[in-house]
Amino acid sequence: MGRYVARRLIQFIPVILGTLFLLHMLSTLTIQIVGDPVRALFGPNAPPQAIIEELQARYNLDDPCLEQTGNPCVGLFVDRIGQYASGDFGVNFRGRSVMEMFLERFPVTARLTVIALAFEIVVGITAGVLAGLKKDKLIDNLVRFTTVVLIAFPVFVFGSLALLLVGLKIGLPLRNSDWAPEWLGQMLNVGYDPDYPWLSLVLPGIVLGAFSLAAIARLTRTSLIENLRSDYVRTARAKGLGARDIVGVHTLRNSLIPVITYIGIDIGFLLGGSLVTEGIFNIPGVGQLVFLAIQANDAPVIIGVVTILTVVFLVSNLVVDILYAALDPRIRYD
Amino acid sequence: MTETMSAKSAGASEIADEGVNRSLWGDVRYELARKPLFWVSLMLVLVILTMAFFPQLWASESPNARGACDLANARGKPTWDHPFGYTTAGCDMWSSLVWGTGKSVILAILVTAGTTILGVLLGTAAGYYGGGTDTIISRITDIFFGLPFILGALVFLALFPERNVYTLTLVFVVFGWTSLTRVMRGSVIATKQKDFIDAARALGASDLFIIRKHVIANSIAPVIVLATIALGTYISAEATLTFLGVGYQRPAASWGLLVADGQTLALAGFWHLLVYPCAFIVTTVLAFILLGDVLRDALDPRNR
Amino acid sequence: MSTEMSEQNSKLARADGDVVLQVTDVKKYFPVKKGIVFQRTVGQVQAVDGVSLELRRGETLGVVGESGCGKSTLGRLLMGLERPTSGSIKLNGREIADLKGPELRKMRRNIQIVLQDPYSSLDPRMTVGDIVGEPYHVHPDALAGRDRRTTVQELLDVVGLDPSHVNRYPHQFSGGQRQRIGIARALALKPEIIVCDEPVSALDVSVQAQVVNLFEQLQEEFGLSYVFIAHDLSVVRHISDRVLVMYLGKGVEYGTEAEIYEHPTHPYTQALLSAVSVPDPRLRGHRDHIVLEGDVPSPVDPPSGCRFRTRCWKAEDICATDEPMLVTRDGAAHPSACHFATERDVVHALDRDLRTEGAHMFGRDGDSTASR
Amino acid sequence: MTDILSNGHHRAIRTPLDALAFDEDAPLLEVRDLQVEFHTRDGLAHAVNGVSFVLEAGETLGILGESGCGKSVTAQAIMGILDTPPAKIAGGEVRYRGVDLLSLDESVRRHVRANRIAMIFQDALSALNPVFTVGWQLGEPARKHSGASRADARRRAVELLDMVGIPAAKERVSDYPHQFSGGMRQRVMIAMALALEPDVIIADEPTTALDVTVQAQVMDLLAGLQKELQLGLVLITHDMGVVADVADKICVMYAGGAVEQANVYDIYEKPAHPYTKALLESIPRIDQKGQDLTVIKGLPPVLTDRPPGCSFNPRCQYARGNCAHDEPPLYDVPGGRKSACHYWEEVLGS
Repeated sequence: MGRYVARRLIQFIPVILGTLFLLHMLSTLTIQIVGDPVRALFGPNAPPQAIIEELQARYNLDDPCLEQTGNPCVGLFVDRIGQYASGDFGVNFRGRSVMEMFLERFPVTARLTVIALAFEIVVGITAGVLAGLKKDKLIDNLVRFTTVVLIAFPVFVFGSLALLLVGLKIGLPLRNSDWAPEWLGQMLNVGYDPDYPWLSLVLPGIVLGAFSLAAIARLTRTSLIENLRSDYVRTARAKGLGARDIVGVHTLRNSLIPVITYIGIDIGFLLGGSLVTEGIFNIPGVGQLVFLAIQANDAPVIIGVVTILTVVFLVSNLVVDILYAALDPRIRYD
Repeated sequence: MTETMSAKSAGASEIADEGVNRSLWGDVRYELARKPLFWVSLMLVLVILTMAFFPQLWASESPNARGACDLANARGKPTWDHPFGYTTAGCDMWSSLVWGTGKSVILAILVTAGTTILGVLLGTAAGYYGGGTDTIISRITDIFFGLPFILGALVFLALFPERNVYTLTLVFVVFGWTSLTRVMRGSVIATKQKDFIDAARALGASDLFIIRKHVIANSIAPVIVLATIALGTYISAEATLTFLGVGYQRPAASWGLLVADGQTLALAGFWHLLVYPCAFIVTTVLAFILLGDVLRDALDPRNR
Repeated sequence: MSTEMSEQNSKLARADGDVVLQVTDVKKYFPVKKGIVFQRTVGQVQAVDGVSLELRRGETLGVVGESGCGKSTLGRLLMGLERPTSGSIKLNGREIADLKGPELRKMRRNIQIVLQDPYSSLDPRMTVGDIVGEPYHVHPDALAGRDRRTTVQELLDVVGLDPSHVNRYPHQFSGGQRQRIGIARALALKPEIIVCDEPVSALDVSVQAQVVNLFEQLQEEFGLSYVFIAHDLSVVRHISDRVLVMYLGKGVEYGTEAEIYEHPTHPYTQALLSAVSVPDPRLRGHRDHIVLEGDVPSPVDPPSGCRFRTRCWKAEDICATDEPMLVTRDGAAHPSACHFATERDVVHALDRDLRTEGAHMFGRDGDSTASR
Repeated sequence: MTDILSNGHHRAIRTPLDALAFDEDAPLLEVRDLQVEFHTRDGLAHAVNGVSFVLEAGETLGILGESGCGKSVTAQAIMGILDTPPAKIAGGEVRYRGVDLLSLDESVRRHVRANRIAMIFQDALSALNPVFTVGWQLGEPARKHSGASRADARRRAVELLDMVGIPAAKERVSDYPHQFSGGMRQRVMIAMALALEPDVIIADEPTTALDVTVQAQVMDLLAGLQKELQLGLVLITHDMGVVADVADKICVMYAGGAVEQANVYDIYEKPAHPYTKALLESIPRIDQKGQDLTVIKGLPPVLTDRPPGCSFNPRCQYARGNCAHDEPPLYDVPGGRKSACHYWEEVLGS
């Protein structure tokens, strides 16, 4: 196991450097093609050249290689990696550190993601197991139908409808009523309430996790059905084990292996989805920061935050990979 | 039925399967034809495609036509004459949605075509040749995979001052080719291990001949399934990015923009501004996902 | 006994044919790569390590051994599917190991292959006609286009399939019939040699004989030479004129079918043959019974000297230091790679005048379990 | 070894088995007219069509047949591990010491498995769970059926590995299945079957996936244990050599039915069914050269579409007119044998 972790850690370095370089190269290329974002910020009423140059210097946009379309600007990338390593992910157009803004808002996003993950894992796996055990029965058809429909709902569609139908039509009367408990109303809140840092994120969390819930349920179902057909389940039955041991011990762990892999990919999806969810529910998280930056055309913030989120994604994928090895001995003794 | 063939000198009794002479694709067609879900999703997809390419068949008047919209009707609620109501710009909601179909669907088709071509080429090269070719392609795939789709697309679209179907397609293809490449690579590796590839090599067939005649035909099935489903998810992704403000720009009538418009106003009671565009998006995505699902079931050899 | 002798004589007569395939000291090493970011070679799987053999016209050469002994790699080398690390493979006197492009393709018309798995050796998306006709697509000069269809139908008839089934797909046929399709494809270019890699091991017992007989019949009809690679020693004996026994990438014993089966001298051959059961319960407990200990060592790090010494009951110090060559030693009639090669009959009952009542004894009294 | 097996504390725990009236004088295992059907897309398949046999302690019964003849389904039906649906046991009895297992409730029946009747599968790599250690899987029956503690179960696992000749059992007990070689894995399978000291072992092609020399090792081990523990062994295989080496009596199956049953010496000496006879003549022997292989023409029938009458008749050289419509019963043949052929006398005499 130790050797596997070490190997995985060493493999991680080129991937993260490669991904950051890709991000750098594509953004450089875009700037080279469409012109730098400082000018775009001001639009037609351009300020004096001196101010532009000062701003360009502040955002690292004064490098001459940015004028040469196709130049990968390796020097600039090396500088950037050095800055990233010291926690410097640039400043916004008003001069605030992106890292600072990120850290300020990250706890909210982290809570939202945890709620979404917990929801999708618990409900998704349960639904998948039920459907897999009762293949082609009513519950299976129900799960299959619901999940296909859920997958068809983009997060913003689901979020907008949830906000309208649940947050407003059900949640609001509950919060205004005398009889409903406070927590119930908060759970169905239309926005974030700092007094209820977890409860008020439940509805957005469910919205965020809905797509992946469907994917996890389907994956669990398929892999459970496949494992139930496997030879070692037949062996377990020949050993005289009961249904609980056969499903709970012998098949579940094997069936969860692909689900774990999916969760790794899913974290990237959740981070992207949090932009939409936080925008819709007006939650002061990292996603909203990007949401607002898009509207303000604040490119350095977008690039900075996406860079940090990418690092977060890659690191959580690493953790998932190690977890995967813990579940599957064939991987760790490779 | 497969085991009941006759052979002259082997002398097996001739058993009645004459006329049953289906190829594997023939089997797939037969499987599909028996499934009502296939017909439902296929019909939906056909309706959507005609809306995308011939919107005038479904709504005679384009909302872009002169005088088609009247601000006086803005946010007008559904009536008998206009059961879908009016948009915030005062256009008929139904024709806006129908004429907006093309924006989403054509983009999704272009992106799917682009990613499929790239995925098949790169995946085949990596899977068939292996070794250094595979290492390079796989590592590049890993690196692109390290950038989540929405986040990656967002950065570049935010930098583009002008976003149209071409720039969107480009960005989508750049961030979307990896999954199809991975699937194709895996599928090609599985096919390559089949003995008939060795048999063809033993005949002296060239790599290109083998790839053309054997490898692609036998590896493409999972790619077709995934591409069908991906088509749906690209529609969803376009709408999401447009909703976030980095997709299509006004005054284009795209579904994502209509939802963005409707989202705040729905809270104020104009529910039709939100629900109808949402219904169009969800139905379209659902149609492609269902079709992909049915195809997967039919193509999966384990189900035979 | 006398029939045996005459059998042998007829074989020897056949074995005088000219050599069509000559393999000399051929080796195939596969690199073992390890590495976290960059892969480097840390060792080599010595899949085939210095094998020599000869195949004469109209003769069948059996290659036997257990999984991992390198017999399939040897087959792939003969087919040009793998390039040898070193050594020479001569087809009709021409070196094929370094042929390229059009010359290599031309060579392949002379040597064809029949593969083990009747399910994966035929492209499921092609009709039988396309599969059997594929050789003519690859070698357009072999046959004019207009003759192809009739030729394909003739080939199907030759292997015992209904020629009217050209438009059917492989999944509509049974395992044995699919194997016949594979044989028809191999025959299409009128090769001199067919390499058969476990051609009947995936087939059911009652179908196996059909295919084995077909091979024999085709050999007679077209004067084919076979390299017959298999793990089923009984089938190999039935079909082969000459046999090579392989262990861990090396040929350990080489001789005529009678020499190998009736007079084996290498301990591994003896163990292998004694492990094969004979479908005759009266022989129970009356045959020499050698049980080897342990497993086959890894081909990445094979034992020094004689590769079989770690499981051999005869091993002495010299076996660890000196590698026994595959040569004919004093007192033996054929090559054997053992320092202590001595004959031992392991396929027949020990007491020739086997009494029927003795057969009812339970267990295996004749055991001489190998020990180190 | 016997020492290990006789520490009877595992059986001290009360199980639903104690309530069953096992008759120690009844045959160890008796199968009577077993019928198994499968519902498939192409129709109803009679996978097992009236198989009967008796097995006594210390006896080895070989069930011989080609793939698809129903021999594995028979084994799984006896064990009660068929997937139902699609399979359905349509009739017959499976009696263990006089008790009809088919009439038992699943909750009781599951205790019969492993405790009394255990099974060994062909492909040990896929029959063992890849994500648990071998020791954990070996100890599982003891933990679940006898309430052994984890430590006891592990100790038991080491004993079992020792018993089947796995070197360094103490260390290897915490290895995973993929770390064992093919032969060693099959030994683990055998150890697992023996975990609860059953009386009957059903081995389904236990050596088919192995190399010849390893095959010999495993068969030796199995035969040795069978003799030593006086087990009833049902050996299912297509290999006529293996059966000839170890079986006491043989049941030949074709297309779901038992076509011939006899003592091992009689059946090889003088088969009384054309199928058995043809099989024996169609395989090459290692101790002979130059015999012509008899070809059995054609293919075994598809189980959903069996020919009327005798299912072997389209391939049979003895077939007459009535074979195509009269299904032959299992005729009694002198010497306590049985043959499902109308013309068994002719076959026997030829």
